[in-house]
Amino acid sequence: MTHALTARLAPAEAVAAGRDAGSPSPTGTAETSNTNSKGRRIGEVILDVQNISLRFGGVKALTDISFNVREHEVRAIIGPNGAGKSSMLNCINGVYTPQEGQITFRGQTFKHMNSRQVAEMGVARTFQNLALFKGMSVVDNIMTGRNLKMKTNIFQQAIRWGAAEREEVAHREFVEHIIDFLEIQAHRKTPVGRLPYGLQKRVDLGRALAMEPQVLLLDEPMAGMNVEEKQDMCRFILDVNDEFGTTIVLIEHDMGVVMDISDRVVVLDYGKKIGDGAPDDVRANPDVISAYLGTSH
Amino acid sequence: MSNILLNVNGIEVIYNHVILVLKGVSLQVPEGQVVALLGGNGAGKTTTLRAVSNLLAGERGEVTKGSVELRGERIEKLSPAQMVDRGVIQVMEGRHCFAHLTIEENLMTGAYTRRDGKAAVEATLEKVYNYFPRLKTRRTSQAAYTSGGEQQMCAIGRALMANPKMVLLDEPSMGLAPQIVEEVFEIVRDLNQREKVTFLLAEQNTNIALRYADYGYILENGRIVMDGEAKALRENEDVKEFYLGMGGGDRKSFRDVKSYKRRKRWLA
Amino acid sequence: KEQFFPLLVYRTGPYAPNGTPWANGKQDYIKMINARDGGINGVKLTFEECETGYATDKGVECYERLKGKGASVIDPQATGITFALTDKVPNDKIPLITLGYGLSASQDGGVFKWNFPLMGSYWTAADILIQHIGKKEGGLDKLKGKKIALVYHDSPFGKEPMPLLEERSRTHGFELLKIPVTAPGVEQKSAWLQVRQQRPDYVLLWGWGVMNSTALKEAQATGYPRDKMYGVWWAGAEPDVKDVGEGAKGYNALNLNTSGQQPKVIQDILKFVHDKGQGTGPKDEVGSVLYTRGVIIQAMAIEAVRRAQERFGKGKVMTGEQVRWGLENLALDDKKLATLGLTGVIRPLSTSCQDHMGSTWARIHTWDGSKWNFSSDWYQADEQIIKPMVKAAADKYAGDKKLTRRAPEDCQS
Amino acid sequence: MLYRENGQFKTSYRADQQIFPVVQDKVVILGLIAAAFVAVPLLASEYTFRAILIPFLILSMAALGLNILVGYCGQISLGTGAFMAIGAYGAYNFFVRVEGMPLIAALLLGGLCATVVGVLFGIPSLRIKGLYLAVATLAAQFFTDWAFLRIRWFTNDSSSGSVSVAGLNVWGWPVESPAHKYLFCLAFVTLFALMAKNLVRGHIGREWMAMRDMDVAAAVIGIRPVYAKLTAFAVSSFIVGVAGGLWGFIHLGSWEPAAFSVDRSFQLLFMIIIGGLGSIAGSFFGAAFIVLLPIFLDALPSALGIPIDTALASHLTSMVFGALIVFFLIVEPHGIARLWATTREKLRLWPFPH
Amino acid sequence: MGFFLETLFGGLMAGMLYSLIALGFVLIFKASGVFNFAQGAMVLFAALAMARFSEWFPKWFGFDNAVLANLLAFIGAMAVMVVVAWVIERWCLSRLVNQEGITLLMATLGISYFMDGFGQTLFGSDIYKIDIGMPKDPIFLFEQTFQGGVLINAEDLYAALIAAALVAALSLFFQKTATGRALRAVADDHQAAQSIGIPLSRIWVIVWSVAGFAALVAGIIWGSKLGVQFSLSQVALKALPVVILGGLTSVPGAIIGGLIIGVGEKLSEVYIGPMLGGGIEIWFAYVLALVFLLFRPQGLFGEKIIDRV
Ligand SMILES: Nc1ncnc2c1ncn2[C@@H]1O[C@H](COP(=O)(O)OP(=O)(O)OP(=O)(O)O)[C@@H](O)[C@H]1O
Ligand SMILES: Nc1ncnc2c1ncn2[C@@H]1O[C@H](COP(=O)(O)OP(=O)(O)OP(=O)(O)O)[C@@H](O)[C@H]1O
Ligand SMILES: [Mg+2]
Ligand SMILES: [Mg+2]
Repeated sequence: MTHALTARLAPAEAVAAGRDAGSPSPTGTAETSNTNSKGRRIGEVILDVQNISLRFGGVKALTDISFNVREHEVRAIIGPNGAGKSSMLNCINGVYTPQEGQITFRGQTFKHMNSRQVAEMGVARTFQNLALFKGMSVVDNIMTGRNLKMKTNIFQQAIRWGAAEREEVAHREFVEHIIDFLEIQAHRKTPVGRLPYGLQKRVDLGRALAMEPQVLLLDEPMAGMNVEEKQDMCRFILDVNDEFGTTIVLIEHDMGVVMDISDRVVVLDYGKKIGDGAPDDVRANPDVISAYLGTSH
Repeated sequence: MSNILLNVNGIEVIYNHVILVLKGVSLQVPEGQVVALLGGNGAGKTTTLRAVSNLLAGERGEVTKGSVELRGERIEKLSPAQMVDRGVIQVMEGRHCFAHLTIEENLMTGAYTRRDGKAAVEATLEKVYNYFPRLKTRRTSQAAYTSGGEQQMCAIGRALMANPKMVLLDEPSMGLAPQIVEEVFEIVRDLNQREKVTFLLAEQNTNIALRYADYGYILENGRIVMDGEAKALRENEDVKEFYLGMGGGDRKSFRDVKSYKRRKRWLA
Repeated sequence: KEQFFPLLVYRTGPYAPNGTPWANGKQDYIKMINARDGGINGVKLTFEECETGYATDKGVECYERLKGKGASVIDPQATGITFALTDKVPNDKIPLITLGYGLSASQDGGVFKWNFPLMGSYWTAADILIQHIGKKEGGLDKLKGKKIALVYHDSPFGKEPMPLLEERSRTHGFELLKIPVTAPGVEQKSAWLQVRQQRPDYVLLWGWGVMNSTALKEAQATGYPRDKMYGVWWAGAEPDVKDVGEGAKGYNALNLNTSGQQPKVIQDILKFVHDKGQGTGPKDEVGSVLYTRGVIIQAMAIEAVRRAQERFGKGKVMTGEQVRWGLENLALDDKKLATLGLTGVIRPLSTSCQDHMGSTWARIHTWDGSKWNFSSDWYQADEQIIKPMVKAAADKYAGDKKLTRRAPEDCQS
Repeated sequence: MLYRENGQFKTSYRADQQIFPVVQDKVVILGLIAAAFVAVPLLASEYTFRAILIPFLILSMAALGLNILVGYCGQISLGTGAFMAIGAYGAYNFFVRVEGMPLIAALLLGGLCATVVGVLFGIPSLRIKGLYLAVATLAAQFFTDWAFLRIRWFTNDSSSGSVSVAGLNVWGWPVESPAHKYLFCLAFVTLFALMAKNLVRGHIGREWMAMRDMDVAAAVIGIRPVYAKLTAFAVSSFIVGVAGGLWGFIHLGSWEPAAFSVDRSFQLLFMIIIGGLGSIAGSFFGAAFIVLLPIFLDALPSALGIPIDTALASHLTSMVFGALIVFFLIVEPHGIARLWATTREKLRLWPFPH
Repeated sequence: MGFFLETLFGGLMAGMLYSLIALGFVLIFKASGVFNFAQGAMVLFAALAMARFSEWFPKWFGFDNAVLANLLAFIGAMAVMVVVAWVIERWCLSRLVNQEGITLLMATLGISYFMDGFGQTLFGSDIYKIDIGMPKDPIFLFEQTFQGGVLINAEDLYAALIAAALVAALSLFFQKTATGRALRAVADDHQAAQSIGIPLSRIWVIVWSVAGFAALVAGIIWGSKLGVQFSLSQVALKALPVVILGGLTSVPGAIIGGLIIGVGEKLSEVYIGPMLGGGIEIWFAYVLALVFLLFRPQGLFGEKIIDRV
């Protein structure tokens, strides 16, 4: 049985029209692999974080953190509030520059990166405190994710007729798939500021997906959702992971989710790494229990 | 039932003159109880709370029908500050800390309406720091530069600083680490039992909410579709399946949820 | 039958204190002519005010609006508006009266067919001031080596006198300092610091509105002697010195017209308008410097209509073209001035096709702490200097605009 | 029943991305444009052309340009007057110094001058934000005011510093009569509005809006702040510059720097805020409000035959104007364009209340 | 050297006068996040009230004592400014809670139009006089040291002292009191401030009244220098670079900014101006502010602009 997502993301015939103008075909849709979640092929290390330290004045947000992420895996970062999880993501995608340490991405090593380079290399992320473009509609928000791939120049766009329009339509097509996929069709034209919190989170994810990233960094994507919505969200994440082989780095406080869907977990506490390993190992780690999980889990 | 503190009576809320969000919501909050307001994204929980605390105006929303009564007094015309004077305070969704103020200053603004002297305020401050030791370590940081969870604690703590009679909590658990979530609800229980503070909480984490609440309302699409004692709700099959993720008895693994199932709509 | 006069005025904004008496004078004069004479040869006079706030774009809007109501002559009351309208009036065939302001080159009727800078331009003003200073020093040749500072409103209005002053400074060998004051002129400290640093022998004040009184206050605060300060005729009215009071004592300014309530025309206005309760402004301001200037400007416009009627038919409403002819053929000799009640208020004046100014006389008055007193005789601007400059500037304008000079037969019509 | 989109299904994304996806809108707008080109020139009086329509069109265009910068890219600017001035003086210099320079080319080159300076003054925006930037742009305003007043070369050595142009024509067609001037401006405005609309609904427009709404997030998805902000400055100053050229050449004919003073900058900012930030139509609404309302209010007393003192009338105008601004903001803080959109939404539902 | 000092002093004192107006901007911004473009109009309005009251009161109440007249006029004008604050809050701000900064800014522009018109309708648009007995003639210092001495404008000196006192008092108020803290909270987030019971209306009336007081003092000082008339509202433009240089949220910043701008513009005009043809001070002030901002985008003492994801 072909997966629902594959069916939905399969390029429609209309895409052909846009091929010449910056082909927006999703990576990996060619083969409709039937792999289920168990058979995912975890690959080589794609992202390697080495000895990162980050300070803000006197606050040590991160101290000498190292961990790696393998291709296609779902890597969770957990830890108590203020442990430095979000800061870690910010370092990876160039929002913060760590004082020490370096990051290796697909063989290239960086000390400083700017956000644009990171984005160009195929890293996308979502934000903990919704960073959507409030004044824009859902479609436009997601379309911004395609911007890196849109090539027509400003004059062509001013005229629009011709290349610019073809490009626009082709990418719109892609975005529509994401909209269908995230089930937010009804809100297409709504300004995102008006959406309830949970849907905004979905749009945030949609925008990141539109970048067709190789690595997707998710900062608490399921905060403020109920169980059912979390299930949906998990499904989205796993499907992206399965279908496109997108590597996922996930910060989440819901241990149920983390335990169920992640392959490996890093635990941070007060900016230090206190655990790293398979979910079950981490859960059994006494340091982690005392620092984070508490007794009730 | 004991005497009703808050009585929401068939309210309709419209945003921006055109967007009808609440379509006749009625609920009661008895004094000294914890009432949970449950429902999916966009159900209208936040809107309901805003209607009670009169924070709708800032969002260009208004209550067009129905009434809200606090101890029998109509309160639609009151300003949010007057509501706080009457002991009703809201913890807003999305934290809303004062970005440029330090954590401690944030907390102190919470005591703005207090008239019971410096010492009492200091005592409450200590109490809040006791609840959230994390805040104490970050007391001199500007709120904008603290982590999401720290801000959430700050927002809750700030509300507690006012020594409220009734707290409207909007998604208190959002962004908090599991043991802190637990703690927050312990605080709720603690205040409720010892200081008789009444709570109305909108929460997505149905599981924990129903564990701590006395009574629950389920909101769908701007309407109350079900209500009952928390215990009864926890046993209800539909609630179990759709809100507790335990269809057919056990909790399902998030990995194994296969299909995108459509949530049951009671009124669809 | 009604002759319509559009009145562009500014009773609000930064220049209101100066614009208001001016506008009152214009209005009262019209009312007086209607009340006393029943109009011009039986043609009733009507008017409508339009507030420009001294802003060019609003001025243009006013012009367009009032033009449609049958305007046949206009006084824009602002240099900027004059510039903008200069290009429009030839098409609309409406003459502009810019008495004592506007483009200096527009004195040349051969190029500026529709502009009438009656009684003086900034070039004649500057010329007369230099003549006067020369006389004080005991001859123009004594100006050699002296320093004269021009403290000016930083706008085309303030810059207009420069070519003439430069010309004069070359001839007489005095040093000309140019010190700009940013409009509207509320902050002049650095200008006056420069004055103090340079210690010029004289200061020429080319200001308007609040700039004048502020300049006088700053002069007082920096200790610059007021009696060495000479203002243009737009810097020599009551609003400029009133609230400086004693501090402005000794300050001199050019004067185009007398002030006070004695002249017959003012008496008539009081009698026929104010005494009937139809006056426009407060009664005690009637006859102030700018009020009287308003009266004269309106008198010129009305005399132009009267003159035109003499030629094109008495008792008829005159078109813009006809009024233009009237303005070009004004002959206000002493006798005529007497009938108008303007004896002693202004000098006689006569315009021609070539000369749209008609008279280049002015004198100096001095503030004694409570009122203006004349302190010199009448001067006439030096034709030798002005004429060639006007011609050159007009030719350049014609060249830019691709206009040709009016042919002699054009002057006959 | 006026606004029913029932039955209007979009079958392609192209159709969905049209400027006016709703048929009724399209018909109305095309009708308006046609009327503006055909009917208005036949009907309007000279006064309407010269005092109302032409200034309205030109200022709409300037507001449009400013809206790209402020409304779409979120960079508040109080230096619009400066860029208009640069456009006007730039065009003037090309026009009088280059023999046989066509009018349209001169105007566009003037716009280009404004673009260059605009980009230059846009550079600080990479560091300075919000109101700080807004006030800092006044540096551009006062500097150009000064430069055009002081540097003789810009004014072709005119002694008073005021400049004027004559003999305007387009390929031999004179642009002299009010109707011609109007059509000339209208053509410019229509074209620029269309192009602006295309830009803001293309990806460059989304980059601008992303910068406006949340610049850090924008950077994370790969938008370069430098490019986005500077293109906004460039496009905006170009349009504003051309509008400045039109204002000088077509509307005033002869001007001095005061025609582009800081008051003009403020006026344009009012227009877009009142009209609607981030809305092309809003620029037009705003210009209509700010240009027409005072004229209307000024004319009101005399039209009603109430004899009222000029000064009082203009004070009242100013009061009513101020009060109306506040009133409109209270009714709809996002401007008239949004008010219109809400009304339309209501119409769409009509006769049902929700 | 003497002249340099003179220019320097002149600049410092001009700067203090700017800070007096800048103060009004800062107060309101700090306390409500509104950039109050009506500050200039408020200065004019207050000065008009003061000038006319000091003229009217003796007539109405039949006394003849300049000091008393000024005193009563001052009280009267202050009362008027409180009413203005109340009306603004009632009819405008309270209906624009939680709107964006630019909307509020626009609203204040509307207010400024209204006040310009209303003030002049009520009080007239001529030039009026405020005479609080400020000395008009110059003082000369160091006459032995430098030839001609160093001239100081006595009026400015007094004005500068008054401004300094006012600023000191207000900065204390903001830093040290609970109300000060509440005001800053309101500026950060209207809605959250409401939610914890800070009564926005009362706060706003207070702040606008205080700003009205600052406007009144500025109006009196500037008015006695310039005469009270419409142009007074335009001195606000001179205060803008001061505000951003000092930082929109800093009361002491208004002073320091004022001093820097004052000195900078006077020195530049006097020493560089003549080379460039003069009249550079106005843009120089803005360029100076711009240059400072390039190094500190929030101004010298402003709160850091927060952007964080
Ligand atoms: N820009 C900054 N300036 C100063 N301190 C910062 C900054 N960013 C983060 N911090 C501090 O660094 C620490 C780590 O913050 P971070 O946001 O990474 O936590 P987190 O692990 O994501 O927590 P949470 O689960 O609550 O979101 C916090 O104590 C925070 O206050
Ligand atoms: N300011 C607003 N303007 C317009 N519509 C709004 C506004 N705020 C909320 N809505 C709409 O009201 C509906 C209910 O929103 P509300 O925020 O009350 O939901 P919620 O139950 O709190 O959801 P969540 O759990 O996601 O927070 C949503 O459909 C939303 O689109
Ligand atoms: Mg975080
Ligand atoms: Mg909610």
